[in-house]
Amino acid sequence: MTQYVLRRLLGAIPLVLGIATIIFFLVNLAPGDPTLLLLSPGVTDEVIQQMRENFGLDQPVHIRYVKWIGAMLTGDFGYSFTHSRPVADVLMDFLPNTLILSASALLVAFLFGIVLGTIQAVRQYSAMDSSLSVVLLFFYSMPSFWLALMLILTMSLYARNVWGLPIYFPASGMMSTDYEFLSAGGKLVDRVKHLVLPTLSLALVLMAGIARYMRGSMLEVVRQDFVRTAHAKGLPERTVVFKHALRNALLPIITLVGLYIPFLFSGTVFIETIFAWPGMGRLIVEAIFQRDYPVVMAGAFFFATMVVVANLVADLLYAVVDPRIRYE
Amino acid sequence: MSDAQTAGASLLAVSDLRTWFHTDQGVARAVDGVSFEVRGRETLGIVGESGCGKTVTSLSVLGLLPQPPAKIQEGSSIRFEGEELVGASTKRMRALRGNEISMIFQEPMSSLNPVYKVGDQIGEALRLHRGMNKRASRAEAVRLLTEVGIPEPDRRVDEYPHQLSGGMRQRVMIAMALSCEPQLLIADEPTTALDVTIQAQILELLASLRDSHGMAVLLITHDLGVVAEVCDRVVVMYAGQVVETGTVHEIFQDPQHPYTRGLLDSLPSVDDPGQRLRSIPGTVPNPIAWPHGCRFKDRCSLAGPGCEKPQDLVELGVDRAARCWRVES
Amino acid sequence: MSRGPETVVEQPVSGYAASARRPGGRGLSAVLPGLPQLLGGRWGTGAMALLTWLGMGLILAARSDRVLAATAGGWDQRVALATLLLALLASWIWSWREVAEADRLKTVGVSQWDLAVRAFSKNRTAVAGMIVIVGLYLVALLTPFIAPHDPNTQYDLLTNRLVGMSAEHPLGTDQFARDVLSRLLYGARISLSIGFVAVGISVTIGTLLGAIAGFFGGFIDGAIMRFVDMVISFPRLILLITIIAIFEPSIFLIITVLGLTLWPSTARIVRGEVLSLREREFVQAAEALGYPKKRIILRHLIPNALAPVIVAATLGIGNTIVLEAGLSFLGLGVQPPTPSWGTMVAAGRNNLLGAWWLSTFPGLAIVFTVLSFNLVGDGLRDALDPRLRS
Amino acid sequence: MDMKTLTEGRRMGRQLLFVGALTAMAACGSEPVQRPIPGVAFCQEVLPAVEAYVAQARQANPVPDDPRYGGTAVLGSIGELADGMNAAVSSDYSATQHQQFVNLMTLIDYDENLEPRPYLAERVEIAEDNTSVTFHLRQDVFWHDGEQTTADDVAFTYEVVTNPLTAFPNAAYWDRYVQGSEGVEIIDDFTVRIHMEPHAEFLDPFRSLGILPEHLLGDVPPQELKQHPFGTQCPVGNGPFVFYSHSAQDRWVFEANPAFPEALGGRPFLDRYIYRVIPEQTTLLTELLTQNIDVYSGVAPDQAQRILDDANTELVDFPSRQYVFVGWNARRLQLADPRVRRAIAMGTDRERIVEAILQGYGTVAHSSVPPFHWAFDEGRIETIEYDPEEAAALLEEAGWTDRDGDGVRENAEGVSLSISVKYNQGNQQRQDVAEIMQSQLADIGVEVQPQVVEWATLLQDINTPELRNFDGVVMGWVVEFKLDDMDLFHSDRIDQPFAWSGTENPAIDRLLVELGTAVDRNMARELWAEYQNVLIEEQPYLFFYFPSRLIGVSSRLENVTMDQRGVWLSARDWYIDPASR
Repeated sequence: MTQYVLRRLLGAIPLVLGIATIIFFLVNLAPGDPTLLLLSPGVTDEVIQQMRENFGLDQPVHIRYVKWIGAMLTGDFGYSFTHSRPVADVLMDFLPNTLILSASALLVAFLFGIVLGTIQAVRQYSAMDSSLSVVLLFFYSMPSFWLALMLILTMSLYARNVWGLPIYFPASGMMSTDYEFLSAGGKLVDRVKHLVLPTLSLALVLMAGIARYMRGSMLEVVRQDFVRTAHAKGLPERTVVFKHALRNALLPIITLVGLYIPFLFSGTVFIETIFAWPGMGRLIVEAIFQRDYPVVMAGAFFFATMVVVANLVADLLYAVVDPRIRYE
Repeated sequence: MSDAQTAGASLLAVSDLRTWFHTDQGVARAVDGVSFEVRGRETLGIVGESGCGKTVTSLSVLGLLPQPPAKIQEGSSIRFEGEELVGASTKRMRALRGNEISMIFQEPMSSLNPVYKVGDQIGEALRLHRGMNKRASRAEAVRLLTEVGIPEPDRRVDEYPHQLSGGMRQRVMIAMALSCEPQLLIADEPTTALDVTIQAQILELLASLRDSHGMAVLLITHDLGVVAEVCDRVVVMYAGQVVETGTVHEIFQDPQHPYTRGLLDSLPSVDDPGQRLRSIPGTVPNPIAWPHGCRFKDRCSLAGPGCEKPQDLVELGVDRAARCWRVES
Repeated sequence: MSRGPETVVEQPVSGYAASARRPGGRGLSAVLPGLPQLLGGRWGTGAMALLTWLGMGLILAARSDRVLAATAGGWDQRVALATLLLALLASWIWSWREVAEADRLKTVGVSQWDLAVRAFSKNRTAVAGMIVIVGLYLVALLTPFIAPHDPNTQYDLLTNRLVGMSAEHPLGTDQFARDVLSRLLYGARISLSIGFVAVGISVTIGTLLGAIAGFFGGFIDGAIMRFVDMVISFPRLILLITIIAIFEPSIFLIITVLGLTLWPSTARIVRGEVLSLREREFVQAAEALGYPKKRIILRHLIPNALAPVIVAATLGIGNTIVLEAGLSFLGLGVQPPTPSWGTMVAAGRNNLLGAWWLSTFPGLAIVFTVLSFNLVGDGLRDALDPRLRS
Repeated sequence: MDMKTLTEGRRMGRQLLFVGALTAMAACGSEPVQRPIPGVAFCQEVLPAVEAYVAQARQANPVPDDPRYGGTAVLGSIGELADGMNAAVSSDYSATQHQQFVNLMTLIDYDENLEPRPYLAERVEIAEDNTSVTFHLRQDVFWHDGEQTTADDVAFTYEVVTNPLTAFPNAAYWDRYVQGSEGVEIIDDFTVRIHMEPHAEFLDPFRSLGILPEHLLGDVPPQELKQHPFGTQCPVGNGPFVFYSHSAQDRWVFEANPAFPEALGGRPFLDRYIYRVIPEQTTLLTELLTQNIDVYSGVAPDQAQRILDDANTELVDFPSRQYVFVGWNARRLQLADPRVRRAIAMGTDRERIVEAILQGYGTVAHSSVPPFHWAFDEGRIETIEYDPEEAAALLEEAGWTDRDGDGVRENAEGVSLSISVKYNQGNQQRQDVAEIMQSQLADIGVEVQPQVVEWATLLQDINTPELRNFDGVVMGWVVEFKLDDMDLFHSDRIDQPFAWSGTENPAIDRLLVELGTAVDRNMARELWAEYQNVLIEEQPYLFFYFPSRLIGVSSRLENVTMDQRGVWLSARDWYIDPASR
């Protein structure tokens, strides 16, 4: 098994390097230059030149590329122009926030997606099946940033000011301003309260996709002979569906994890902007706009690795769940 | 071959069973008025070409057909030990399945859940019907695996279905079916998917287990060779109806219905190897629109004016009948 | 041994044909095409024909001046005129022919597509989605007649800015005092075309590469699949933003970039299908008959692999529209003043608390369009995939 | 501290925020919570000293029992404080204000009528011949790590800011001063003299420059100042608020400086002040209306009404020091003739635009001199008013008539008067300006094509002397109180990055030089009036408007005074109404 994992990782290195290289030249070719953004009237050429030197922008592109790849292999992603900090530190600040948000979104999406998909499959062509699929597709068809804004209006602003509901959710940020003074329990509740709206904005969109895959997969499994054997054994419908059929139907769903990581990444950019969530999505998009090359490169590199790792994890999970698959 | 007479009261009595399928092309009357009995310790064979409704009959007994398309019509009756099963509560049916009546299927390759260990799947019925705990059901599973002739049962019990051969998987199915000592075992083409050598072993195993457990067997097959070897009595089905019943001896020696004769003629016989096999011309008609009168008339070499009107099942003796006007009672 | 009653019931041909044969059927169809089908229970196609007929009639009546002027107008008006006439003709002829030949339930030579169509029409929500889509494209094409105002004219800034719904402006006005309804109609053209063309590009590339990879296998398959992995794990947003930053954000740029980054998923689907199809006997038979490889791929493999591709395409159109809206959120959408739903939603988002209609109506337009595409895609998936048909 | 040790610092153990945040079983509430210390070596040394100083200062200066003390105020805005408190490299508007009024101190600041008044420097002496300024510092001001603020700090800050190696973006403010160490002379521990050539408003730069601690940054090579952790990770100031913590793109937390000099008002009322980065304006408004934040800085005009309607919020509006304009590239044929530029000005109804786009929260601009500025005198300038007929006549006179009847004027050679107006994507107001101009100027036969361009690309198009790839560009300048258009309009600097308009007007050149040296404000007012009239005549820019700065303030926050001097002007005096704490 470990031999297989090594082979996959080695195989992925050229892929990730390839992506990083493309992005490096793409971003560097983009017009505009970080120093330009910081200038104001009366600046002399000498000052501009000095600033470019400070950023190491005075060398030609290919030299900077070789230096960058060299440094990267030793884990040093260089310095961020806009954050004036080593990029590695910047990533360490932002990465956990995106992981928390993505993990909770994936969890909620997969949980509800699987349950709803199963219900739809078990009750195929019933009123429940079609109404559920319309509601799910309704959210699936919604731009995530619009859904986020609607959620803020309803579950944060109107809930408190207009409808006076007892529970309403903060519209932004990861924690309240008095977070440090809360008890341990209080801290957890506060974090979860801040997670609700952003997670919903991401999960509602993902859920429909997962539910649809699950429904299709369940429909296939429910028709197979061993399900009939389970019925012949006199097992109640609940056990047949949730024990025998569900586990088989879950197999293709797991590979979805690999598919959804890229979606999650682009989806979070909007959610992180609207909910003021200091995550990777926002970091990298702003870095592009400010031509903060080291951060863009590190972000792209991180993203590509994350996709490769997610796909690998999905395949390994497949082996864990399906005994028929063995990786030598 | 156990003697039919000492079998005692009828274990399973199916009378006038009609199971129809409501599809958007129309109503398919797959099983159209089938009646037969299975007595204790007896092996009844239902034989017929595929599409004659024999599998639907067996699934109707256990109520395993999905209700929206399939529907058991009013007036059908399936009595098990005198208790009417048509319309019985799902709870009652569940208590019967795998416990009093269990079933094995044709495709061993796909009849076992690929993601669970063999031992778990066997033990499941025991845990459900006998309330055994995990450890006890596992021990019983190992015993059952030995009884069905699987080598190294202690290792095999923890293996997954894909690690066993087709024959062994059928043995596991049998072990699973017998786990709760059922009174009736329904075997739907148990050997069709296996190659010949394994087929013989499985049939021999079925016969020995039937005698040692004293259970009745309802064997569904299209292979007359299997019927001859294992069954006491035979019911021949064609186009959703019973066309002939009788003991194995009567059917093989003195077939009354032209369709039964046709089936027997297409069997290669040992003592006349060179003879060309005669096959029955034509194909089974579409169940949505059964032909009028005798449903075999278009393929019957003795077809005549009498075949135009619907044929009744003519009594020829005790448990002996045929659905053809040419037959004299 | 009881004898089953041998009543043989005369099998009725499907109920529909009987009613259409009633004497008035033809006449009814001439006046109101689609009504006979509607009454006969085939409400899906019937409703579509009837709605088209009535819709076109309404336009002719209400906007006859513009219709007459269209002959002289720009290509925009001429396309609208052509659509109008075509729609009228199509619905009338279809209904007339359909009623006349009393379509008998085909039991002979039922092709896969007939089965699929029949299964699809059973799925109510999918048919509703189809009707909405056909309606949308008709509206998009007929916008020059329908739109109450010119999308870009800025009325008096002082009095008309951010005015709520009124008779004059049914959906209110935006921050430049332009009519939101007209911009929504003209915006439909942009959003729908972006979705359509981008998916067109990506599906074509995806199908071709997928089929080639699946069919030839070996080195070619390896190379293509590695390239697919590369493009899929490429942070698409970074690529989009950077490219759009290099060249100004125009519709064509967005369409090409979307098209060039969405094809890998289709390629993977097609490759999977082709791999399984290749093992099937009929492909080996074709090879045995000495067919050239190109012919096998185009004539045999791709048509059979089309089912999942169509499903992916319909879902793809929906996703592309949503993605375009996302780009506009970042300011990279279609260039103003041309209206697209995405830019309208993004532009209106700061006024959500005040002028809520600026974002809400285009947002709803996106949701219902994408929802219809997804419903149709879902319906197609169930209809085309034999295993899912119960 | 050279670059190598900095990278060493990075490898030391680092708190994993992720693990910490979610599962931290923090010390129970009672014990004072320790401030988080970033893993960088510099911060590891500095912050414990600050922690100790603050604790000791708390002991020494118990909180006066006045109900106004205590509580936390939260301010939300869309942008991060770029470069944080590092006054030597930062040019971000909000960051500079935090340096001036929150964490650091400036030598002087302005009173309501923009007259300099003492702050860190208690007395300012100006040499008769205006060739030097001497600052006498207060002796009761301490850095938050206990060190006393002395003349060395002022000298160090001045040298760093005027040293080209630092590449200080606003270096231009100091170009009339003697650069580097020669320009500064330490008289004694609390007196420092700066040498300069006589020029206008020479005190203004000292109003905006936060003084940096020499004992912490003294030996950092100037070119590494920008990357130094001091700015964003562990700033040590001497102002009313002590830096507590900062998580990038999220929030800055400051706590009251207990030892802030009594004479300057003493310890701030607030225990804590938090600056939160919230990029989306709808979210900002929601957070204000649901009282999760107390101040929403940078309200969009369309949102103003909501704040006025809400019972718990008030709207503060004051003219900002920013003006929005359309810069014309006179190098283009269509825009070379000033008459065309004046005609365009007449064809644009700026009053209506201010009324429609800014809901009236703004004043029409006629030149680069803000209306609140002492140099502005309404009566003395002939402004251009909206007059489409006159504009059309002027265009005819300049030779542009609509020859082919397509609604767009052409000149004799048939070149059509069609100009592109570029603006940066993501800025809603600048898009509004471009789109409205397109519609309004079409009426007088001038075709305007708005063109959205990504920010960095736009800067390259307009700043690169060889490129100048634009006709018109919608831009905005934030001006200090010392106005200096030298780099924008003076013809000798026509090839410098910011000479977008390519103006070559001898009158403007002469006036710019004179204005630069006019020390006395009364004499300067005359020159400014003449300059503004020439500017209006030349129209290098179509000056559009000075937008008002709109701030939403929760009614529970008291003592909030804001004006063109700044949003955080009275941060030291803000207090939370005790009833609603």
